[in-house]
Amino acid sequence: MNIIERLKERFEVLIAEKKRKDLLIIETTKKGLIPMLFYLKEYEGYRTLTLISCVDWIEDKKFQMSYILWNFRMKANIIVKFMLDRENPDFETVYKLWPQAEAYEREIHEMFGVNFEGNPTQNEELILEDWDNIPPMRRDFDTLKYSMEKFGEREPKSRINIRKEISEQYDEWRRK
Amino acid sequence: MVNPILIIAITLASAFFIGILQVYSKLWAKVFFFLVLIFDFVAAGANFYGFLSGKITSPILVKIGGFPPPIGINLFVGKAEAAMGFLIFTITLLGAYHLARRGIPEPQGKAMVLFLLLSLGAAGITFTGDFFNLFVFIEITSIAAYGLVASAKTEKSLEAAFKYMVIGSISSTFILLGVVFLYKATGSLNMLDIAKKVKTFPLTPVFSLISLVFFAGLLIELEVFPINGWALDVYQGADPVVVAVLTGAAVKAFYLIFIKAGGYLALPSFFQLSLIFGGGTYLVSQFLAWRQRDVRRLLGYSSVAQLGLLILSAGFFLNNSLPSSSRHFIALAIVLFVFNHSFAKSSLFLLVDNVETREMEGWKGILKRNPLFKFIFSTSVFSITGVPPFPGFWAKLLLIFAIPKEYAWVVGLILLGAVAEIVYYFRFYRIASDGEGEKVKKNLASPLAASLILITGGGVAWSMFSGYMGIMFNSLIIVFLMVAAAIYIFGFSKPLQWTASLVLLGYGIYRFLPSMKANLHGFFLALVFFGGAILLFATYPTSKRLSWSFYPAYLVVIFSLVGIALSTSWLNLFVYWELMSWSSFLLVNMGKKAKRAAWIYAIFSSAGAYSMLAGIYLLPKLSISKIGVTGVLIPVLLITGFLVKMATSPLHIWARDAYGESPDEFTPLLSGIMSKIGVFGSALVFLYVIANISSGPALRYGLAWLGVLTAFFMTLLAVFQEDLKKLLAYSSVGQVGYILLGLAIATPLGWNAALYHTVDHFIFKGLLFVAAAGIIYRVGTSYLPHMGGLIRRMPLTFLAVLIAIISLAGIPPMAGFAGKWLLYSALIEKQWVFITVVAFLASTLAFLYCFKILHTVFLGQLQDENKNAREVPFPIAAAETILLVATVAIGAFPRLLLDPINKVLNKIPGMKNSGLFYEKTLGAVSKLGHWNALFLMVFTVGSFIFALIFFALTSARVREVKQLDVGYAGEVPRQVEDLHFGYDLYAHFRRTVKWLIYPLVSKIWKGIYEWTGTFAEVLRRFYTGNINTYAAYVILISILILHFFAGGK
Amino acid sequence: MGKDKFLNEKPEKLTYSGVFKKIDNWARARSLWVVAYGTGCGAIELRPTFTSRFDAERFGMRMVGTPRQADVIVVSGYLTVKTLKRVIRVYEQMQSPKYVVALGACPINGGMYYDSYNAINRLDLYLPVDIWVTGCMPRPEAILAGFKRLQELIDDGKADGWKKYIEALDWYRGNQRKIIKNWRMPNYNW
Amino acid sequence: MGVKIFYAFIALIGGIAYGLLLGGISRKITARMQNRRGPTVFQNFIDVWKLFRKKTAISHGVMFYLAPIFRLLGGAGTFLLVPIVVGNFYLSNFSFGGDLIVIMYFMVMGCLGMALGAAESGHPHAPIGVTRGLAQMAGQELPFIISVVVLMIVDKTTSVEGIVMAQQGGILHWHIFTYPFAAIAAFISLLGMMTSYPFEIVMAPQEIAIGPPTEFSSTFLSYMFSGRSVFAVAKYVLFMDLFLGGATNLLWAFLKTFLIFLWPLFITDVFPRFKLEQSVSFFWTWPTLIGLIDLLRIYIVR
Repeated sequence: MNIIERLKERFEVLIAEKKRKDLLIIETTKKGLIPMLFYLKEYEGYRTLTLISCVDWIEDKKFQMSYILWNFRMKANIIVKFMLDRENPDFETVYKLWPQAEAYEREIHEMFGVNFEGNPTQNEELILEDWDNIPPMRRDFDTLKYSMEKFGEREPKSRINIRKEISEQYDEWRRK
Repeated sequence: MVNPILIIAITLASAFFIGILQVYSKLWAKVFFFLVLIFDFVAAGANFYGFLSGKITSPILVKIGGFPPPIGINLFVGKAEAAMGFLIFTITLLGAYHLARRGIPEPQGKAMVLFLLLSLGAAGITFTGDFFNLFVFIEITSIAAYGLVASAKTEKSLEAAFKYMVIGSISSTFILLGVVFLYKATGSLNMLDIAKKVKTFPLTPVFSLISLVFFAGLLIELEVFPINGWALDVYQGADPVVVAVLTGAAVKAFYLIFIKAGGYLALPSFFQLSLIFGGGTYLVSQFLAWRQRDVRRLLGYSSVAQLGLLILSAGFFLNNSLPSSSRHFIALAIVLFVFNHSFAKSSLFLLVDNVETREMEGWKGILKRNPLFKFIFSTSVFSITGVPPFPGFWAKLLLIFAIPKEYAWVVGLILLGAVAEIVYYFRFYRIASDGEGEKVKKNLASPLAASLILITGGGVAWSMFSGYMGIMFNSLIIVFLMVAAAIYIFGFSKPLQWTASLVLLGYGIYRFLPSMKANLHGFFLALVFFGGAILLFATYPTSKRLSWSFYPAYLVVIFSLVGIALSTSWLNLFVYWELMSWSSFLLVNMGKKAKRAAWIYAIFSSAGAYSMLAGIYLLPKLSISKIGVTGVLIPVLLITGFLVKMATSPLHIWARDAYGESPDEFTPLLSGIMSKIGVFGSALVFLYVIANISSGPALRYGLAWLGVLTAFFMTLLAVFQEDLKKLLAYSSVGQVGYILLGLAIATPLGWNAALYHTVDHFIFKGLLFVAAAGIIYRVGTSYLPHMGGLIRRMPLTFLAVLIAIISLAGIPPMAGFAGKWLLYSALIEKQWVFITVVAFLASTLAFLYCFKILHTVFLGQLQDENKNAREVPFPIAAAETILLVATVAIGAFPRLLLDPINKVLNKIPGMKNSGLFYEKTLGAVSKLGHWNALFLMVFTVGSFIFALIFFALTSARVREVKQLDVGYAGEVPRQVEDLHFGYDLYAHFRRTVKWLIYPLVSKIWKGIYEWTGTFAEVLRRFYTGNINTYAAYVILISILILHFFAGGK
Repeated sequence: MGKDKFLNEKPEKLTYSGVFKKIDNWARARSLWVVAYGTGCGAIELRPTFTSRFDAERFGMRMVGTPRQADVIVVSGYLTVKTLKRVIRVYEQMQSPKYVVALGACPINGGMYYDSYNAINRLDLYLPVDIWVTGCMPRPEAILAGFKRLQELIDDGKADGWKKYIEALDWYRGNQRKIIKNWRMPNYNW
Repeated sequence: MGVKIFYAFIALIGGIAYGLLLGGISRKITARMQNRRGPTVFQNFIDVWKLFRKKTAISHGVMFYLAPIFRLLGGAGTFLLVPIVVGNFYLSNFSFGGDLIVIMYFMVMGCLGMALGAAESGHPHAPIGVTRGLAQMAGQELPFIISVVVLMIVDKTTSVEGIVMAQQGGILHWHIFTYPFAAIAAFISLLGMMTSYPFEIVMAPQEIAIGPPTEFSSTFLSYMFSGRSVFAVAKYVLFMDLFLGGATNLLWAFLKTFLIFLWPLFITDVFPRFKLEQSVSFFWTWPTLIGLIDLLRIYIVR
């Protein structure tokens, strides 16, 4: 009985695809994820959490969360993923299973706004200090517009112009 | 004069009358009981007073029934008997009063009857002049004792009573057998008659055997090792009040008859017998108590040990081959011992009665909440362990100095036992004074009376002692000591105490000014007085939180130091030394966490003092002057005592905690002056003893190594300390190591260095400790990582500490450099190459902790909790300023100090040419090099000011920034940031020298302690607690006694 | 920020005069100490500049580890908001006269990160830049050329960004505060 | 005395200049050894001038303010206490002020003063650097002490003049030849004293920025730079007096100190850095053992 069957026997497996000899992709549901991760860690030998990633499927109104695990003995990866409701992105932390998940989850919280219940540090700033907008990695965030508004125009007429413009602003300020 | 028969008859009659009276009225029975006891007390007292005042000149001889002595029974009351009778009834009265206050055990009547019978028996044993009568009284005493022991009605007491009964019967049998044989051999039962007959009687082995049978019985009653298992069970199991009376009165009566019979029967092997059994019991019991956890049993061991010492002394007392003067002293010692032990031990047992728990742990902190209890307890413990000025101390001194030199090993044995005694008694004391215990029942009248008697006895003993030993104690010092005690008794408010102490010290300076002559004594006297005054002055601001007894004890320390400095006799010095040690023990013990430290301090200083005492005992004469001795033992013994105070490695392990945990107000004295008095003593030893022995150079070389290794290792340990005072403690000990090195060089230059450093070390280390006291007062901690950045809060203290540290490190323009320069010049002149290298290295290592002090306390970041710290209070600041000015002044003009030292050295033969002369440009010139202190000071300060002005004029625009304005890796700071690097500054260096700072010495000492304890535990298995084995031991030992000691060997 | 732990005062305006002006400028130009602080990918190009191959030391330049002793800060590449805070702090902790060198395209106009939500587009708004070195990234040769130009400017007394910064501190601060919403630093980083 | 002070002042200026020049030379030599051109030999003068003429500086408190002065005083004082040319009125400076023991302790003053100033800056790197420096000093002092004790005992004097005088009479009387092991120990110890690689423990730019002087800027730093330079020269002169027979005139003094200056330089340029533990262990083993050979020799011969 291979691992897919064993998983199917125990959990709700939506898609199970064997991409390569050493890479298996499993899609499950939000409810079934953490038990499955636990099972994989404790019984199947996928003891290392390599990565947690998030993809914004804005059309489906979903976030696709992927957990990549690594079995050191068999030298094989497994990707467990599930779809998370985009409007209501609440999920639980796997911090208890893998302490290193803390940082991944913190980043995903910062970049996508996914809320990981139970993560002790997710509200601390990781990269974005004093962020003032919707999470930047969501696809409905217009990064160019934001950059223009906040950091100024990108395309000057020429290099001279921008210099001039700034010195004008500066002079104007001095006159005040 | 009261006829002793009245005492016995009335007590006997009323004993039975109480039994009847009890049926009718319990109250009246009680009243009657006390009336009888008071009568006995008064009667015995009257007799004793009669003997004392000389109204009664000849012994009272009471013929019962009018028969003349050899035929009829008679009582014989001499001086000793009268004293013993008085003692017995005093103790009995105290015990009875205590018992009545506490509640006499039911059935009351029987208890009172037995109590009366016990005292009556003891008195009878004392008074009787007839051997058979003696046996009768022994039986009365024993039976009363069995009953009283059983009266507690606990399982343990019943068992103890049963054992006591079995062993007591065996003992009685022996005694009766002895009496019967005696009668058979001499045809008489009267003691005096027998004594007279024995003198003309051929001392046949058979007769020896007969008296041995008698003595074997007595030895059983006197609880000698190893046949005293039953006695310990009695001590442990019985009612403490009963035990108090037993050990205080009954056993003492047995002891008296032991001496008397020894004298009458003139047993040839009596001396060996008492030496072996007394000495063995003494030593073994002292060690058996080492790990004892049960308080009562511990006191039991102590009692047995004291009895052993008494038996030992009896042997010497009755040894006719000794000169009569020393026998006289021993008699005095015995009197003092008996007096001391009876009252102290009874007082302790009566105290024990006030505390529920038997386990020593249960006594934790009991002294804290019960001041009166503490007073009594301390008095009794100090008295038993032989702390001056209690009688036990004088008794020990008298005994030791009366023992002739060929029995020096006995002195060693006594002192060894005394150290062991201090170890366990002060462990007990430490546990009792550590922490906050609960209040105890207050039934303290009797023990209080006992301890007051002890104190009075101590005073009397002191005057007796100085009279007998021909030692003149400086009466002025005694007066000062008494004033110090008066300050304690009157209990002024503490600022008033401070003022009084200062006034007293000032008056002392005024009175002793003529004594501050240009010699060693005067030199150290001046140091003690002026240094003590400055340090005392600095204690004012914190005086409110000090203990009541702080200032009295402080004064006692200072005036003992004065006494030491003025001593012209070694014995005199020793007495003051002990006084100083124990008063400083009290001071150390006042620290909050200092209990363990004080215990170790007590052990080390007493061991050192006893070593010194052994040395003094071996000296051919007692005056401090040139003494011709041979061999290395005497100087080593003598100097060990002084080295303990100087905390020279490997005797240093008391120092860290004693310095660190003692009250901040006392530590400057401990480091600045008390360690210097060790220097004084060592200097005396070097001067008068080591200088004259053939192995002197080798010894000096060894001591030089000791000094330099102390300096090296203590400096190394100081580097890794995280506590301000402990760091300074190690530093202090290390610096004193340099002084020892200077003394050991023993050239004029070396002594110059040593004496210079003595004063200089007082100045800078006194300053540092005073400043530490101020800082700790303001900051509330002595833990270095919790300080930092205090320079903005305490600029003056910083300046003072900075200068002191520069002086300590020996950086040129300050005073400390001169000491270093002199020392190295002396070393190179002496050509001790390796020592020179180590000394240099040690002083380099000192920079490490110097920086650590300055950095972790004053520099770096200010901690939030110290934000509101202020400059140290005025008196401390004033003391700092005085010492600061002294450092700078001596730094510029070292001749301020070197000239007096030269004057001192000129008085000493062999040190006349100090090897230093002064020149205008080169400054101080030795045979090797030169150093111009004034030039260096002017040059440094001048160029400094010049450079400063130039800098201020030319520098860029300087902005004073604040604490967190540091360029720390571009990180954006937060308010809570703690950037202070103050913990474990030398972690990297520690990894390098890990093998050098392995705590070898403390492990060795700890090992000695533990192994002795384990050995004692193994030895203790001897006491199986089984009556069969005890009985077997008794029989076996008796047979052995009979086998080995029979025959007129 | 806490008043007791930071010096919250503004710097004084400094006049630039004196008898030694010429010698000073000459010496300043020939002794440029660069604070070893890398903000972006350009930091990797800065190191080789000081190695044997390019040997910036022959112009008297050297790296120092602390802003207190540095004369030049090199903004080497893109600058995120988070890094900008640190750069401002480091710059303000340097002692005058001090110079700013901007490396690469990103400090000029955002470079390839022009549309990034986090990288600034124009360094000029926040710090007074004395020399721009373009390129993505500029090679060490280009960096050296830039420094050479800086030396010329200093020699001529034209590299006076540090004075401008103090004069127009409020303007710069305004720009800085616009993007650093939560200003958790003292008013001026001493 | 006034003349003496004047000449001492001249000597001090000369000493600082010489020290700065030597620093420049060392940078140049290092650069050439690394196959690059390197700065001019006068680079240190430029640096000092630039620092000296900076417009602003910060101070963290009194000790911080005084630290550069202490540093300069320590360096200059040591320099002035060591006679450059023994017997020469003008060039023996203030050597009447004290003997070798005085000098050895005076040397510490500058370091201690600077350490205190650095510590007051409140920068954590500063005390780290200082404690490393002090620990390193404990390491390097041992071999130095051994060799100094050897010299003092064999020459039966503690004064530097005396030691120089004892070496007169030809090159083979120099202590470097008569007591080679002591000299080797001392010269290895010199590497530590100069805190150059492989004993660059105090500044350790890769670990703790530049250690103690992290917070010092501008004029402060220029003073410290000068103090450091003249202190280095003082050490060279001291070593010259102790081991190379002193100097009979100024030219010899330049030559000999230059030779001594080259020795740590060549070691520095080819070795990586020790950790502190390794450094102290090294000083307490090899140079110490080497020095002990001579110490034992005089111990036995005496």
